[in-house]
Amino acid sequence: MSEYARMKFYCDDERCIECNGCSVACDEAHELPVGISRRKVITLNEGIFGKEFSTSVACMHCTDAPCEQVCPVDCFYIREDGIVLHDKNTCIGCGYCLYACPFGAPQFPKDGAFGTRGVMDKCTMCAGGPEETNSAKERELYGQNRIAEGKVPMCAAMCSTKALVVGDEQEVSKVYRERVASRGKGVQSAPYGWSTAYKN
Amino acid sequence: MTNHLGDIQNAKAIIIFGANPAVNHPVGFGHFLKAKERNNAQIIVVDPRMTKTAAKADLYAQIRPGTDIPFMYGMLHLIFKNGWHKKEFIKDRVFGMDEVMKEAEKWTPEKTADVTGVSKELIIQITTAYAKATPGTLIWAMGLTQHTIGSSNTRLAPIVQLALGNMGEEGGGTNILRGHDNVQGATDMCCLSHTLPGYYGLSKGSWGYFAKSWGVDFDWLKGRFQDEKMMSTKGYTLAKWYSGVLAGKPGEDKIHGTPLKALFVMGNGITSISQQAKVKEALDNLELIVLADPFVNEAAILTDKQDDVFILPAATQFETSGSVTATNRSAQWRSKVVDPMYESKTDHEIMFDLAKKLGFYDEYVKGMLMKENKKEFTFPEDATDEIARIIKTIGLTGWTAERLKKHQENWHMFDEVSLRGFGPMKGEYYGLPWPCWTEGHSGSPVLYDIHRPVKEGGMGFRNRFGLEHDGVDLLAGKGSAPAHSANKDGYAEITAKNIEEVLGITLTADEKAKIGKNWKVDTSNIIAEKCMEAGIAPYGNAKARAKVWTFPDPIPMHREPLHSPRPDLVKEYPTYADKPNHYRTDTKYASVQNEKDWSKEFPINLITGRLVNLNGAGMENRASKYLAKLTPDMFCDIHPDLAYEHGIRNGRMMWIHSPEGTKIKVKAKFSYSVGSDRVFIPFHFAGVFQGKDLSDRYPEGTAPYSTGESANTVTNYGYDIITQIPETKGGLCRIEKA
Amino acid sequence: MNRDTQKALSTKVGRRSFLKMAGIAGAFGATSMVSAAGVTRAATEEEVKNPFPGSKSVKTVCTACSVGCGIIAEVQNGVWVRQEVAQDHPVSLGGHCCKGADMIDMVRSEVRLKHPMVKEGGKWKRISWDTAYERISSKLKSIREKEGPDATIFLGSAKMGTEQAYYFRKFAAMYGTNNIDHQARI
Amino acid sequence: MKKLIAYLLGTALVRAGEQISNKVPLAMSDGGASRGENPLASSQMLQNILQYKDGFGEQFVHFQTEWFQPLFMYIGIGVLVVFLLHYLIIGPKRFSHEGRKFYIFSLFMRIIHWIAAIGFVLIVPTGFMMVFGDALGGGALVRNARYLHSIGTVLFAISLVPMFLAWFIPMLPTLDDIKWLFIAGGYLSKKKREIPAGKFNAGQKMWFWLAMLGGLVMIATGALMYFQTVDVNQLLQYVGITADKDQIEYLRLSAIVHNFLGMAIAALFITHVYMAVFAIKGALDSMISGNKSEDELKHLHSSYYKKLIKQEEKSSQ
Repeated sequence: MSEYARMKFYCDDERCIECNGCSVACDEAHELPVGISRRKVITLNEGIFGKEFSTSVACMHCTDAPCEQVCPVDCFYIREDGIVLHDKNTCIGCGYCLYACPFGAPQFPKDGAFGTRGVMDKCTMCAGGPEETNSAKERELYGQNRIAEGKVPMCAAMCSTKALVVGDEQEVSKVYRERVASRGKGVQSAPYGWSTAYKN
Repeated sequence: MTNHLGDIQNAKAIIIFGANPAVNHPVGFGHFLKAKERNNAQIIVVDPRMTKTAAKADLYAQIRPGTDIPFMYGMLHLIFKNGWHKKEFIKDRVFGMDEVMKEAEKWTPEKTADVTGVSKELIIQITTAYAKATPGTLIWAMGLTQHTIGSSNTRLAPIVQLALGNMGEEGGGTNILRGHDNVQGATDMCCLSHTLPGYYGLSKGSWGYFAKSWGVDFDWLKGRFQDEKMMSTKGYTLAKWYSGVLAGKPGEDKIHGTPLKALFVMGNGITSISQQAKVKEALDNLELIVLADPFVNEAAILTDKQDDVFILPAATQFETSGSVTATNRSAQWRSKVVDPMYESKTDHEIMFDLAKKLGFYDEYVKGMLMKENKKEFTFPEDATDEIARIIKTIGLTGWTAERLKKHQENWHMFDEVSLRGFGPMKGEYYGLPWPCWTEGHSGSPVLYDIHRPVKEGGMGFRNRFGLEHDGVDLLAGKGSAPAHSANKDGYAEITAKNIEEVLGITLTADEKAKIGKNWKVDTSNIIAEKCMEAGIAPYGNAKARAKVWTFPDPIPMHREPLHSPRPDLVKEYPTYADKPNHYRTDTKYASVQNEKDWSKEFPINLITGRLVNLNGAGMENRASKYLAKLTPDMFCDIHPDLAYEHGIRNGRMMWIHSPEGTKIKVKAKFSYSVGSDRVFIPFHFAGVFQGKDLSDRYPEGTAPYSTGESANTVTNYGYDIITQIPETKGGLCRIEKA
Repeated sequence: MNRDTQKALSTKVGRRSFLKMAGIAGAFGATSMVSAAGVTRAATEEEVKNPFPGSKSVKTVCTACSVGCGIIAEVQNGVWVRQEVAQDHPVSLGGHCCKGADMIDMVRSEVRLKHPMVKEGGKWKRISWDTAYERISSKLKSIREKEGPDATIFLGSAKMGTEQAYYFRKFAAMYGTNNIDHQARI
Repeated sequence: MKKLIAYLLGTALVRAGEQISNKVPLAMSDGGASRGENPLASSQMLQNILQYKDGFGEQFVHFQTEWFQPLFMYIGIGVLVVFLLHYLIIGPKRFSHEGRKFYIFSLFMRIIHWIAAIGFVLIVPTGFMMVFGDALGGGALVRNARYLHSIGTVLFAISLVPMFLAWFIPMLPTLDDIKWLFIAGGYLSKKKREIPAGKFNAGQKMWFWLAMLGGLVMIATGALMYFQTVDVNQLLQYVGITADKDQIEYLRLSAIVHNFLGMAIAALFITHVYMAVFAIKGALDSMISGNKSEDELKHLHSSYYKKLIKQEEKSSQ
C-alpha cells in the first residue's frame, strides 16, 4: 500500500467562492447528463456577513468506503491509491450507496428502463472505470481517465482560486498546513470532512 | 487597471467599491485571497449587497446605492484629519488636492453615516484599517461607474489613492476590473462614439493623422461623412441610441442630428442595456436591423418588427485568432482552435465582405499593406502591426504580432506576482502591458511607477492639460521623475520642438527630418526611442489632476441619484441641470429628479449585478446546458422581512415596477444579502418581456436553455453627465406579489 | 458482507497504472508511473497518454471576462475534442470559473446560429450569405443616400479581438459616421 | 394539489403550512431545493457530513453490512427447513373434497387476491435477488429484478384497498385466535380435530395485518427509495406535520425499515404459500373456485362452520 500515493480531496472553504468552476468543469469534462452533478458547490448562511462560507462536495474516496461496504451487488472496487470506483455494468441503481455516503456523492440519472432511475454515477477522481483505459466505452460510461494520462482531475485543476486540492495525502496535508499557518488562525486538526472520510 | 491581478498579492489592504470579483472575476479573485494569506491583507468591501466577495472580506459596509462619493469623502475626512495622507507625494505629484481637502472637511463621520447608511464606527474602522496599511489597492467596477455621478465616482477613488500615496506603487493603484474579455482592447481601439482608436479625439488633426496612417486621402474620408462638422461630432451611444430612433415622438428626448434608421450590431447584447422598453420601441421603428452573433441576439426576439431583421452567424473567438487585452492592459494572443462552425463567418470577414459591397474595401484594408508595401495581407497579424504602427497615445508600438505570439508560446516563463519574464522572456512583462513604447520595451505592469526606469515600465503622470492652471504648475515636482531619468523633475510631453531640451540631446539632421510633430503622431518612433535611452516618458511627467476644471463638478461632488429614496438629501445634493445635446440627445437630470418625490411610490432601491455562471446579456452562457442549470430562472434576491410585508413567498413569482411604468415578473429568492430596503436582480436574462414569454420567437433550434425577464426593463432613467453610462445601480422600484 | 477487495483489485485494476501525483495548487508534479502487472493486454503508451490520438494542443484565451485565463484546446481532425488545463498560465494557473470551464461547450453548442436568416413577414427564413450581403448592403446604401451616413449606428463588441475592434471602428469611420459604440459605455 | 388538501383538511393546517413555507431557510443557495427541486442537493448536505454519526447513516451501514443479508438468509433457509421438516414429520393435512362445498370467496375477492398474489410472487423473490445480488453477480439480471420488484409493488398496491375493505371485519381478532395460537393451529399434530377459528384463523389474520399495514409501510418506504427526490418534509407538511429532517435521513430510515419488515413479510409469505399449496392439500382450490369443502371448513374453521350452519338453519326455518 505504502508504495502508492493515497489520493485525497480537500476543499479550502476560506478560498472557495462558489464559482462553480469545479462543478461545471466536471460536467463538461465527462459530458455528464444535465441531471447529474458529480461535484456540487454548497454555500451556507448566504448573505450573512462573517458567517457565509462555501465548499465543494463530491465523492471523497473514503477509507473503508461505506458505499463499497453496503453495495448489495459488490460493484465497487478500491484502487491501491485509494480511488473508489464502481462498475456500472454490475450496478443495479438501488441507491444504497447514497444512503451510506456521508457526502451525498452518488447520483442517479433517469436513464434506466422506462425512464426510471438508472445506474449510479459518481466522481471517479477522473480515473475512469473498469473498462479498458481510455477506450471509447470507458469514456462513455465514466468520462475521462485523466489519472491514466498523468493529469490532475479536472475539478481541482480548474479551481479558480485553488481552493480545491487533490493529490497524495501527504501533499494535500502539506498544502493544508501551509495555508492554516499563513492565515495564522489557530490550527484545525484536519481539513473539513476528512475525519468522516478518512477516519483520521 | 493601473496594476495587475498578480500584483494585488503585494497589497497590504484591499478596498473594493462596487465590484464583485468573486463572482465576476473568480480567477482574479484568487489573487486577492492569496494577498490575504501571504500578506495578511485585509479585504474591505463597500457594496449595497453582501456579495460573495464580501463573504471573504474582513470588513464590510452595506452602503446605500449611489453614495460612494460621501463614503470616500468620509474616508478622506479622517485621512486628512489624522494626517495619514502622504504630504510629499501630494505636493509633488497631485494638482488641486487642497480643494478636495476643503470638501472632505464637510464629511464628518456623522454626516457620512447619515448619507451612506453605514455606521460611524464602521467608517472609522474601515478608514483606519485601509489608510494605515500601505500599500493598499482600490478596486472598482460597474457598481461605481453606472451612476449619474459615475464619472465623479471614478475620479474620487483615485483621489483617495493619491492622498494615501498609493498610486504608482506595487500592491497599490486603482484596479478597475473590466467586464468582458476584451473591453480593454475594444476600448483602446475606441469602438466609441467620441474618440478614434487609441483615444485620439475627433478633431480634424486626429482625422488627418488617421487618414494618413490608413493611407487614404483626407478629403475622401471627409467626403464619406455628411460634412466636416459631423466628422468631429460625437455620435449616439450604446446607452441612448434609442433616442436617435424615437426622436420626435411625444415625451422623448430631443435629438441633435440625423434620426437613426439602421442598426448594425456585432456581438453586443443590447438586451442588457437600460430602458429595454424604449430599446424595444426603437427596434420596432428601425428600417433595418442587422445582428451578427454566434447565437441569436435577443434583440431579434424582443422586437415586433416583422421584416428586414437579419441575423448573421458570427464565429466565436475560438474560430479566429488575434490579440485580446486583459484588464491589466496585457495583450494575449489567441490562436485559432477550429474553423468557424456551420456557415458562420468571422467578424472581420463579415466586415470585409460588407466593405466590398459598400465600395470602400480597398481603402479599408490598405493600412495593413502599408508597413512593408505588401500586395496581400494576413489578418489579424497585419492588423496587429497596423495598430502598433499607428497608436502612440497608449504606447502600443511594441505590440507587434510576433512579440505577442512569443509571449503566448512562452506563457509559462512569467512570474505570477510580478509578471516578470524568465529565460527567453527576460526583460519583458507578460503581455507587454501598455504603454509599451518601443519594439524593445518591457511593457509597464504598474502605471505611474517612478521607482523604475521608463524602459522597464516606469513613468510619471501624463502631461496632457497644459503646463499650468490658475498659476499653479501642472508639471511634477522636483525629484519626482522615474528612476534613471536624464531629467529628474517634471517635464512637458515630448514634441519635436522640446525633445532636445528635455532629453538633453542633439538630434541629427536626418532624425530631425523624419521625426513627427509630437510623440502622439511620431510614426518614425524616434521620439520614443530617444526617450527610452534618456529614461524619459514620452508623454511627459506631470501632476495628476484632482481637479478637472472643464467638468461640471471640477472636484467630485455628491449628487443624489435621479430617483433617490432620500428626498431630504435630494434638496441638499441635487443632481445636474438637464443637459442638452449630450451625445446628440438631450438628457434629463433635474427635471426627472424634481418631477415628484419618487420614494413615496417607489420606496425600494433596485440594484442589478452579475451572476457567476452568466455574463453580459447571457445568451452565450444560457445556451450552455451546464451553465443554464445553475440558475434556471430569472430571480430577485429579496430580504424575507421585505417579502413578508408584501406577502411574497420564497420561490414564488413577484412583480417589480419601475418609475417609468415598466414591470417585470420574476421569481422571489429569499436572501439576507440585501437589506429590507432594497432588492437585487441579475441582468443576464432576456426572452421574456414584461410578463410575456417570447420564446416562440426564436428561430427553430436556437432557443437558449433558459430565458427570463431582462432586469434592464425596470432599471431607471438616468445617465452619467460625462460618459452617458446608464444609471443601473441606483434606481428605485415598487414590488408586489404576482 | 465480506468484500474481497483484494480480488477486485487484482482483476479489475491490474492493467492500469498508478501514479504518485501532486496535482496541487498549480504544481503539475512529476508523475512517476508505477505500473502493476497486467492481466489483459497492457494499454499502449499512446492509449494511456492520449485518448485522442493525433490531436494537437492549441493555446488560446478564455472569452468570458477580462482576467484572460489561458485555455489549451485539444483539437483532433479539426474538432475541438477537449478543453485542457493551462496550468502554467501566469495569471490563471489553470483556473477557471464555471463559464471558463465551459468554453468548449459554447463553441460546440447545439443552439448556435447555423446560417444567415432574415425575418420576413414575421417568419424566419434561411438565406445564403450572398443574399444577406446583397440585401443588407443595398438597404444600407439606400438609407445612406436618403438620410445620410449618420442614420446608421454600429454597435460593436468587447468580445471581439483587438484587431477586429479596430477594424470595426475603421468600418464606421469609412462608412462616414461617429455613431459607433460598444459595451464600455455601460 | 395543495388547494385540494386544504379543502380536505381545513384551514388550520394550511395556516400551519404557510408559516412553514414563510420560514426562512438559513441557507438559500441550495442548488434549487428552495425552488422545489431535488431535495437531495440541498445545502443540508454539509450539515449531514458532520451529523453523519448522529443520523441513520452509520446504522444503515452497520445493518446492511452485518445483519440484513445473514438474516434474510436465515429466514429464507430457516423457514424452508422448518416447513420441510414439518412436511416430512407431520405431513400435510388432507380433507375430503367430496361432499358439500361452501362458496366462501366471491369472484371479485379471488381476483383481488390473485392480483396481490402475483404481486407478491414478483416482489419477494426479486427482493431476495437484490439482497443476494452479489452472489448473482449484479448487472442486468439483478437490475431487472429491481424493476420487477417495483412492478410487483404496483400490483400489490392495487389490491391493497379492496382487500382491506372486504376482509378487515372478519380479520378482527377474536377469542378463538388465542386458542388457535395455544395449539399453534393444530399443525404440530397429525391428529385431525376441530380447530377454533372464524372465517380466517389467527395465522391468516397475522398475515393479513402484516401484509396490509406492513405492506403499506413497505410501499411507502419503497416508493421513497424508488423516487428518491420526493420531498418528504413537503409531504409531511401537507398533512400538517412539521419536520425538518433531511431527505437522506428519511431514505436511510426507509431502507432500514424496509429490510427488517421485509424479512417478516417474506417469512409469512412463504408460510402462506406453504400452507396453501403443501400443508393443506386442496386448500388452493378455494381461491380458484371460491369453494371450500365441508370437511376442511369444519375442521380448520370450526367456529365459522358452526356459524354458517346456524345461519343455514335459521334461513331454512
